[in-house]
Amino acid sequence: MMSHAAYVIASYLVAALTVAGLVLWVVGDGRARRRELKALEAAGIRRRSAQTAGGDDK
Amino acid sequence: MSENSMAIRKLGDLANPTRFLALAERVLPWFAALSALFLSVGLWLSFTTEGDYQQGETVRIMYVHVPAAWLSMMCYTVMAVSALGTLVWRHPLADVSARAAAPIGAAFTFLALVTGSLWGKPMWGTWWVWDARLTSVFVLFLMYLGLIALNRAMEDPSRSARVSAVLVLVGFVNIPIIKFSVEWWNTLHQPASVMRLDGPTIDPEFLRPLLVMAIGFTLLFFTLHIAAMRNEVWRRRVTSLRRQAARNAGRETLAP
Amino acid sequence: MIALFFRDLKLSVRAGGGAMIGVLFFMTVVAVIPFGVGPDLNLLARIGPAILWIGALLAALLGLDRLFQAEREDGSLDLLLMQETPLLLTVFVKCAAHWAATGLPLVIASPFLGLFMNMDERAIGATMLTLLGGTPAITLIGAVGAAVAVALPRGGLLVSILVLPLAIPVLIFGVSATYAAVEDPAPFLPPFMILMAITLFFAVIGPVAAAAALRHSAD
Amino acid sequence: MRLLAEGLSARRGEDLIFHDISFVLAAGEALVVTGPNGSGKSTLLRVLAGLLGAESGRIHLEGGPPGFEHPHELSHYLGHRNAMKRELTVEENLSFWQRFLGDSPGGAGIALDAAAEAVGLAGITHLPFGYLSAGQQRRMAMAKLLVAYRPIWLLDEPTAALDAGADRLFAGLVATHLDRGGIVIAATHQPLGIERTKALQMTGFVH
Repeated sequence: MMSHAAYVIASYLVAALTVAGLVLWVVGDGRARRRELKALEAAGIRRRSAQTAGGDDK
Repeated sequence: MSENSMAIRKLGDLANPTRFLALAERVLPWFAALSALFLSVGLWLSFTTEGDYQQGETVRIMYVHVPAAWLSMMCYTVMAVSALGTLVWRHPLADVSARAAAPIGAAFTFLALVTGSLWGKPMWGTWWVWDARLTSVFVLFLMYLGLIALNRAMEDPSRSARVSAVLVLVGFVNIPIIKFSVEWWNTLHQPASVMRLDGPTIDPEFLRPLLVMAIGFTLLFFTLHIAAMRNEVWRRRVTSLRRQAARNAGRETLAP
Repeated sequence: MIALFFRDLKLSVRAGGGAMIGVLFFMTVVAVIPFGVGPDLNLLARIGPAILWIGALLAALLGLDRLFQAEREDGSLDLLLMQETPLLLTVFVKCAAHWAATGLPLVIASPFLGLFMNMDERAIGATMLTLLGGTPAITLIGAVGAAVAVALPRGGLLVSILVLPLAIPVLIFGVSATYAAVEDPAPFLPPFMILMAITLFFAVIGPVAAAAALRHSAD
Repeated sequence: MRLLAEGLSARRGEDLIFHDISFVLAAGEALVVTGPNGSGKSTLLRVLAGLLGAESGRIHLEGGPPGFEHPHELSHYLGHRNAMKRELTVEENLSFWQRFLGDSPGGAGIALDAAAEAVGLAGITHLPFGYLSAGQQRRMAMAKLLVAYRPIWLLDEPTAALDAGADRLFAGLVATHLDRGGIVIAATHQPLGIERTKALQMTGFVH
């Protein structure tokens, strides 16, 4: 039964790692994007209007 | 007539990414806190309840395996609905949603595969069998990875949106196959015990932690999805601002 | 030279890069096999190493045709050719970067696919080791094909056709070393040493031949 | 330092592209190669860059730094294509070429920002190269000439995609390079607007 506990622990460990990886990716990605926006804003580039800036560049 | 234009404006408001960003800003902390709460209660429950007399300690793997597997399918359903939104209603956020969901879905499918494997080794004596349920989930995993690769390969999001939306919808065939594979084919994988028309057949002792974990995982998914959508909106904004910057750059410096 | 290595690495993970496609192709090829031969676990365990090797061989060839063609299309190849640094060093570094971006992920993915093939730990370890030793040879042989086909339109398929026959020795010794590790009577070391010798041989011959082909393909 | 070409001729397939071309360029001199399409301007530059073998004749350097057998090892070549990767940022592209090319003896390249400034595109080096317009891409490719020092510049239609303002800017860059004792060989349709140039009129063969 001891070896079975190892399987349980391993699966919880993998779950924790996967979730932690996802969270880190999302947070890190968000930080990086926010930094880029800040940098662009600091360079004096602004969106023409809220409407056109959905990302779909025409 | 005015009602009609009101409806159109409403739809337009929802489609407005700026609105979405404001909404995301408000709901994200709540979602994050709730999922943390549910997950910690679920973890506590899953380690304090009794083991199964037949499966022993390994039944605890179920508390992460089943929610992950459930999410792998739900995430794809979310993507399929988003794909419909892209193709039929041309909703600008639909593509953002589909794109943001793909890596999260891939991660949960990976989790379902690995935990299933870790459960299968002590129970069946092998890490992997090529039965209908396992194979179809593996195909789902490959589809997620393929979609991510497709999204990355195309530079212009507005053009890739439709292409990947079509692919997502075609791939949706796989979801019912996964769901009913355990009933249609005679497989090693045990049949569904929670999501049944005639009510769950599972013992309440196991059902309680399982449900709490499932709710926690689902909340976690929505938290991550909203955050990833927000990142995607930002990413597109950065892209369009950069293009604008490139257009502006020459003019100032070279104007006589 | 380090700059070239990191530039190529960056390019392969950026949008449209081939790093992820190779692994994905590898997984898909290996996943398709059980549908073809049936889900008999004993059979799969027996043919597993061979399938992993064939899958890795095909996946390693996938992005190779772009190795020099992409450089040629935007004019970078001209500049690489002009420098006083020996061209074969440039080619070697490009191969190293290509292997790190596409070959190494294959090696890392192989244990997982080994589990799918119901291979035991020994077989998985041996496959991983032989792939680690053998995939550089595939990249280096492929570089020659890529250099020969660089000026051709639609050279992609041609590269695979040119390279596959040359890669057969790698496949033979890679697979036989893996089986030698699993089955008792055959010793593991001799075929593995031959595999390493092939890799080292092509580490010398590959860049020289590719550099010569690149020089003469210029127009 | 003098760059000498003696009796150069080149062939593509069966066709003789040009025949018996000779010139001598001292430090600080420019050669402008003109001629109609197909007269072999690009081929001449590719021969000088060592990318094509000459059918006959030779190119050599007098009084150059020791250890360099071929003039093309001391040359920048700006061809029709920009040799920049669309996926990488301008900064990544330029810093790659700066580190990969290195400086030839006798000079030093300037910093990336200064080079971008010199082509009038400061402040957008963080953008991916693919985002720039054709003219901006061409100007960034010229910045590449500045980040690593090479005494000889081989320029093939350098100003093809440029507007008048960028034309003048580029003429300024070439003039600066000549002042520092560089050698420039440019193939072009349009006049470069540089004084102190020798001219080479390519006629091509009438078939």
